[in-house]
Amino acid sequence: MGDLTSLVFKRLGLGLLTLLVVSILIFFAVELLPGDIAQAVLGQGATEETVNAMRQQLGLDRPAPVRYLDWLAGAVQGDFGVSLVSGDRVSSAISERFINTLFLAAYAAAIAVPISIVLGVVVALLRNTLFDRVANVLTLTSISSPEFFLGYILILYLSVKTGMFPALASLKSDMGFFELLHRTFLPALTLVLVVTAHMMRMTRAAIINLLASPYIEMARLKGTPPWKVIVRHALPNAWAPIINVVALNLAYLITGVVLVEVVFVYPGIGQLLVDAVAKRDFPIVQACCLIFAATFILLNLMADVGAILTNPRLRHPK
Amino acid sequence: MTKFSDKDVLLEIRDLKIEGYSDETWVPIIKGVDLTLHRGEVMGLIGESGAGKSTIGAAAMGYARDGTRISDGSIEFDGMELTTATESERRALRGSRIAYVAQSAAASFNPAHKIIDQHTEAPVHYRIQKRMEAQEDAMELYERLRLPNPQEIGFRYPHQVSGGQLQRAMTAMAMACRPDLIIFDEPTTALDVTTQIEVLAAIRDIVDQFNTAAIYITHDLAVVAQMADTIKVLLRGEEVEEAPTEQMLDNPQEDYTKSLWAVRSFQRPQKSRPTDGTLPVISVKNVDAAYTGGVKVLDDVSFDVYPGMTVAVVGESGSGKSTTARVITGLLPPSSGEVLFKGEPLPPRYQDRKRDQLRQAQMIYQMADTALNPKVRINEIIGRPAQFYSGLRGQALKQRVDELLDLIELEPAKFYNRYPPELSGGQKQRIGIARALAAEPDFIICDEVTSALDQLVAEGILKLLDRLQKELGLAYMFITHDLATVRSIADEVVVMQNGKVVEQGPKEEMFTPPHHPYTDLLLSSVPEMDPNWLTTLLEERGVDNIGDAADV
Amino acid sequence: MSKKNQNLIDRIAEEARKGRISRRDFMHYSVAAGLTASTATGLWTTSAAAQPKSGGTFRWGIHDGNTSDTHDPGTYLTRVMIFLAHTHRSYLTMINGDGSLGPDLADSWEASEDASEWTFKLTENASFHSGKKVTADDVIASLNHHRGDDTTSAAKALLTDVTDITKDGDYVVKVALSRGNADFPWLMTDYHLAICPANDDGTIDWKSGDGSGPYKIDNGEFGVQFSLSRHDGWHREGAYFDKVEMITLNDPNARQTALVTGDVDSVSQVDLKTMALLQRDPNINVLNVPSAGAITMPMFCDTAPFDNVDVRNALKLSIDRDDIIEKILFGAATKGNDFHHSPAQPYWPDDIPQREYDPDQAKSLLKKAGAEGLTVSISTADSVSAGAVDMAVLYAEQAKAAGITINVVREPNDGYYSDVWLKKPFCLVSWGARPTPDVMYTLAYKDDAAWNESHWQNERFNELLLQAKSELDDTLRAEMYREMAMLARDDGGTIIPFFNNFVYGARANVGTPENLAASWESDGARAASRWWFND
Amino acid sequence: MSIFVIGYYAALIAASCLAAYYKKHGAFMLLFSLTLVSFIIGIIGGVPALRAVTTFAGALALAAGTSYAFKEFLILISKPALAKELRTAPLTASFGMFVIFTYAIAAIFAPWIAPHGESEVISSAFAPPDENMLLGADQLGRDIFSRIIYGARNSVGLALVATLLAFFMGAFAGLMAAVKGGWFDQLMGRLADVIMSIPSLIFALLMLSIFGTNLGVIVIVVAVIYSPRVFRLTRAVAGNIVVMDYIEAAKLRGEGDWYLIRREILPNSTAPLVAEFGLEFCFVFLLIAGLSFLGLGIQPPTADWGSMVRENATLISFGDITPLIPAAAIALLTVAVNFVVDWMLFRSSGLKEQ
Repeated sequence: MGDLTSLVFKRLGLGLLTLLVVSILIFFAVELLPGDIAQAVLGQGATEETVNAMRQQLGLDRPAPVRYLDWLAGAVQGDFGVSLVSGDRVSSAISERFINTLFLAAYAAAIAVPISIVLGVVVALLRNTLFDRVANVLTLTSISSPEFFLGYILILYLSVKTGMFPALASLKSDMGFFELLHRTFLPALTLVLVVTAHMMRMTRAAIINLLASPYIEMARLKGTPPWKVIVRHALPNAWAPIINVVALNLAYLITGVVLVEVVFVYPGIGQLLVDAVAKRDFPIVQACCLIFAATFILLNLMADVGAILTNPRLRHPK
Repeated sequence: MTKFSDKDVLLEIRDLKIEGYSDETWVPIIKGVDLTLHRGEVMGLIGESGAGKSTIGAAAMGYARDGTRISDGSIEFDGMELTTATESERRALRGSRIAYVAQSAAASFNPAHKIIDQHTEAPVHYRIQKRMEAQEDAMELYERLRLPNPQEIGFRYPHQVSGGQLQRAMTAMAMACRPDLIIFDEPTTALDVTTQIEVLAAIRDIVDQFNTAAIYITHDLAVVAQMADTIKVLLRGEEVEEAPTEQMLDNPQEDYTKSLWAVRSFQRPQKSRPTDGTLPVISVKNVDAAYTGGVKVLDDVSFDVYPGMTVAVVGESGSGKSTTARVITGLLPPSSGEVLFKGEPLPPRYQDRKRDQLRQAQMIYQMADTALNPKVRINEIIGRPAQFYSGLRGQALKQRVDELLDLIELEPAKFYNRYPPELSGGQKQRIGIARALAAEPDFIICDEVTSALDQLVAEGILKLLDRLQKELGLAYMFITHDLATVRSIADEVVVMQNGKVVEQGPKEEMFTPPHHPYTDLLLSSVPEMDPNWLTTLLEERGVDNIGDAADV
Repeated sequence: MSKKNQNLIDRIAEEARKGRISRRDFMHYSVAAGLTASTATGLWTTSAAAQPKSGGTFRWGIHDGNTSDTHDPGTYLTRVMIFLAHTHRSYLTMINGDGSLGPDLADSWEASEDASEWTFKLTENASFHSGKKVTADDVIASLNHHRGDDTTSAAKALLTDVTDITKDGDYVVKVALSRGNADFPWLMTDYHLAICPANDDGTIDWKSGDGSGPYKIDNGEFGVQFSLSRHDGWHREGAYFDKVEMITLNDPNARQTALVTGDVDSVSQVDLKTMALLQRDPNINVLNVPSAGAITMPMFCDTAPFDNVDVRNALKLSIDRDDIIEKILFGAATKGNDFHHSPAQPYWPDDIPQREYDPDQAKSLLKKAGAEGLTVSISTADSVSAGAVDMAVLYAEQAKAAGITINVVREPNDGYYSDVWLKKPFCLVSWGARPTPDVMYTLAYKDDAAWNESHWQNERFNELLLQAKSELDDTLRAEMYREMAMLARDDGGTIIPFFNNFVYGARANVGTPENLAASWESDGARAASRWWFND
Repeated sequence: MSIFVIGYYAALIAASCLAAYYKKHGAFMLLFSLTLVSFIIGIIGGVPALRAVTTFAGALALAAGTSYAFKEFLILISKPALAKELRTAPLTASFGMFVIFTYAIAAIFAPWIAPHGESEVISSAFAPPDENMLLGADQLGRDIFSRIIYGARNSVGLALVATLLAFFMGAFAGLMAAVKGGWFDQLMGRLADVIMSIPSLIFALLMLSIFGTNLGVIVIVVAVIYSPRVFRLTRAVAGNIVVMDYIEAAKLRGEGDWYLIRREILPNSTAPLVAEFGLEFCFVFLLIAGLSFLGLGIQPPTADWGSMVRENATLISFGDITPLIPAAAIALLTVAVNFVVDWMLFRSSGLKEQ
């Protein structure tokens, strides 16, 4: 277990380094964006005077590296600064949005992960049958369709034509849990369609990859029935790649859903980030990107730890 | 066939034909084989790779591997016709009445489950025993198979148990439902000789104790001589001959069988070191080496290789033979000590060596499959060193390649433009040799060059190497675990164990007692053709001694 | 009573029976048509089948909102904030449904002779949601928020002429101007000039979101939605809904779907492409209101090849306005005539000949200018307006007939107004509706205006502009604006192909007054206080 | 009961019986279960539903037939070695190849195939289909069919160039990292981590906002976003190859890194790389479509499928299929590429499950 702890710490360290580089990159990317926050906030109504006045108030007249270091000094103490536009604390501006994003991701994952693994196992069991081929074509189609396309189709059939689910996923604070589930069903379903296929195919591939292993042949030669060969002998050894792809898709559910948020008007962090980029609101952009990057890094780390924990060789050292 | 009566027939295979799918067509693998096995009989199936031994073994369970199919013939097991039975009927036999022991126990145990859970799977599935009973039974079998700690060893995961022990555990697993027939598919091939003995003894005992019939598949004559009542020889999917063991050993009928027997006779006279003060080509001086992570794998290794001589480095897996080769080639810089080439110290890292220094020492690899780039034509594989070191171009280069192909006895016109995957194992190994020769080296490291080859082919390679040595005055460092090879080709022998040189000296000396105890163990563990060899050896050593040896 | 007036009254009564006119408007028109107030009231009770009813929650999908919005009136930018401002805050004056100027916080206003000093009398009934009365101090602080050297307000330019703002008692505010401006009360409707509670130090408290408008904010999140409830005791008539929910719906498809499925009661903008399809839906009313907003295409008059008036006119002639209105706006626009004065604004000259698509004449003008086979680039972006890119592409196709090659350059959406507008010599610009021609011309056509987007310098035009500003006689003023329009049309550097309509939608059960204000979408951004539910 | 329904069931049952007679179990199960399902569909949906099933089956059969014929065609025209490979292709893969081939033809010969110009306004907005315009007109009165043909050239060409560049960068870095190892490997790995940890759409948004949305920038940005994936794969594939004895032999010969990459590693990693290329192409294609959807794509009036979807997306709520056509064109191509990739992966992984 000592190896695992040291691996986790090593990876966390590397992750922090990655975050640092990301933050530098993002900072200068925002710097490079044409126009600045003053122009963006004042829009068409900007004059040189007002723009200068606003720059001065926000401290944008200081050189960029100084501002970055200033931000960094705060960030290492857990203070990500205040939004340049609204003056709110970044943490409070983001937290609610991030919770929304996590909720949607969790909702989609709660449906998609079990379905894709079960289906993946079933398809592996029925490999090369008609069912497998149909599933193959369907999953490929759902992977290949643009997300906004899926979203619009779902809206058309489940909302406009049948009225079963609301097309808008806007949230209100006084909503009950089931109303919440009902209201966010379409975006969740769109995401489910996007990620399920990938995870299911990977589960199938991971299992089928193992079917040539001698221990699978051994299991068959012991008279083990086919489903048990898959579930008991192949699946336990296929966890590492499955966990990996699940983690990758979970990361996507959190970081990659801007389009779905746009289509369903869901108040998630992606929309916030896009808006903040439009307004050149550096602290928000930075915090959002770091959250995304950290999510990605942590999920990858968890996948690696998961792979280790499901690998008996590493779990039970000699 | 006097020992067994006809009414005791357990397995009857008639005119079995099996086809394999390759290149979009079904090609025959087994071309009409008959086999009769009686209760309690152990039949050895012997043949070279591609002879169809394993395929017949699997077919005896009514099982066709992926990509193969039983196309004709009948397989009757205890009155039940397997070729027409349904899949579930056949499956019901497997594990309960016919069991299987695979070549590599390490790969054939599921890494995700404890050994005992895999053991009890079949008896519980067939409702022969309850789980707890099956566990009790497993422990008893472990004890009978002389596994250490029989009460506890089953609760380990496969990777926590050594290879020899796993192989015995797998035999125990096969025994779990007390089957009528066990298929042993090369169960000791992957093991070191000292471990092999232990497993062989255990298998023989348990098969005797339960009077189980067995098909023992192997390519090693000496091994099968210890195990089988009857031996059947196969060649390319057809039977060559079948006879009771003693008869087969003493008086083989067919030419092919005789040639198999004759393999072991190649031997060449031992040369001795030059006495005229010639410096050794390679001199390994007090080398220590460790891989990253700090585990020391070489400990004060020293030996010399003189021009024109063959030094065999022997030892079991993990003894440091290959690491020594890596130190010499510069892939692994030693942590102390040095390697001299004709008296001059070589830079420890290959990157720091001069082109000419690299040229002087070449290497031939064990696995010709991974040693030759499958996507590069033969002419480039061989031609590249010539081009690289000697700057040959165009016609001169082609001529040199032809010359080299001639040298390794492959027809240049035929092989010049081919790719490695189109070649047989022996041909590939020859290309490997030609590539080494193309650099015009003084010294070649041969790393287990024959261990992946069938005996007849290996023989050819050894003869080729011998001839080349005579013609070109090469010095070989011959890494091997096979003492028979050492006996046939070496001039000097270095015995290694756990990264240390245990003993070294001229071959004749090494093969005559007194030995270092480890050398003795190695030498005595090499199976011999005598069917009573194992029995005698076990008596000599005493059972307990073997158990220790197997745990090395 | 004249025949004309009788017809008008009949029509008003008919509208009232259909429930398409508010009581206030009914009274307004009836009195205008010559009835006395009491007769009008009687007529209203007999004819109005559906007068405004109170109650219900109005869910209002608005098309332009951003998470980084704030309550600072100086930096209002998005529609959501503008609409919100008109719902939870008050202004001194407001634009009525019929386009006239009406009272909001100010009950009445009057000017000095030269229109350089204005006096506003405030209503004494108005209070902030916090309960505090709205007084002259609040008004002064709110206007000063946009003045001074360190202000960051986008409305600073609007108030540059203001020299002093003083109070005369708690309910009278006097504004002194450096030069006369007859339109000053109209300026007070600018969306930035919302009245916020004053702090003791003369600044305003905008952060709290407190206001004196018809609804108060219960809770909300910028860029997402706001929930409001009625401010009992609002100082004007209306505010029929109990609650209002303003939902940011930036995606046109989401907006439309929400309206179709009934997830919202009204949306502030309808995609023009689907307008016709939407009109077929019996559950939906599409509201199509001509506005003073326009897409302009300014050319730098001091930069070749646009420094030649013939080239400019050739470019004006080679745009097929009807085709663009049909294809880009699906008919929802008023044809433009290259002067920035729309029929929705006062003093509109209706007798100026319309410029039509005439590639042949354009060709001959180019020949005259020696610029045959002209090639120019036009910059545009999707952020200008939904059809801006298509429009430029279409224009490029049309101009081919005049032998002009127009390269359409799609610029990045972000920073379009800082990097393209006023920087590139030929581009597309979107202008919101301004209340009067004076405001518009002063902003973007005056020689020294910061936003003189075409770099147009015309002495006579500027002279007239200044004269008209302080002219209180309407007839004289109208004549001046006519002459200015002709100058802009024939000499100016701006192509104005059309004034776009505001096209928005509401569910069929939403009652709307007959006249919908043209200053913003959704009835001048005041749908929340002017509309009601019919059932 | 109409003649159609009787004929429908008669055909199905007859086909089932034939399949059963000739012991084609798979075909029998398929046909007979279709018969049973048809009872339910027929009861619920009536004749139109059955017609839909027939149309669908017919389309499927047509696609299968086309694929089969196309495969045979390819086998006949290609060299023996390639023909042997092609014979192993399942129908899905040959369908994919057929679609890719069609798209390629459309893209290359767009000006000749398209009946109208790319940006030529020929009718009123949203004019319905007629003999002159196969799919009707778009919001500016341009022929949708012609624009889809040109869109193949633009969208596919752009994605192809971007993918190629991503491959060039990623594969080169991956091979170098595998051969060099040490700090270079570490550095490239970290760099890949950094790029991958920023969501791709956001990264593209930032970069395109900074550098403008011209074609070159789109290609470079998209290539940068996807190169880490290629890098990782190449690194992994090459990592498996560099431990081979023939690499050791070449190293010990004193060969340079470039020779190792070019002659020893690259020829052995083409199969997985080509398969990955197909997948990457799909992702790149979808990303560019997403960017176009957000308004950051190709410049107008250039036809591009992503923007075509975006421009007309609102029509979907009214059941108008116009915006779905380019979206379906995107989906069809990615599906087709995936089919081919699937087959190639199957070939290269050597899975011989029967």
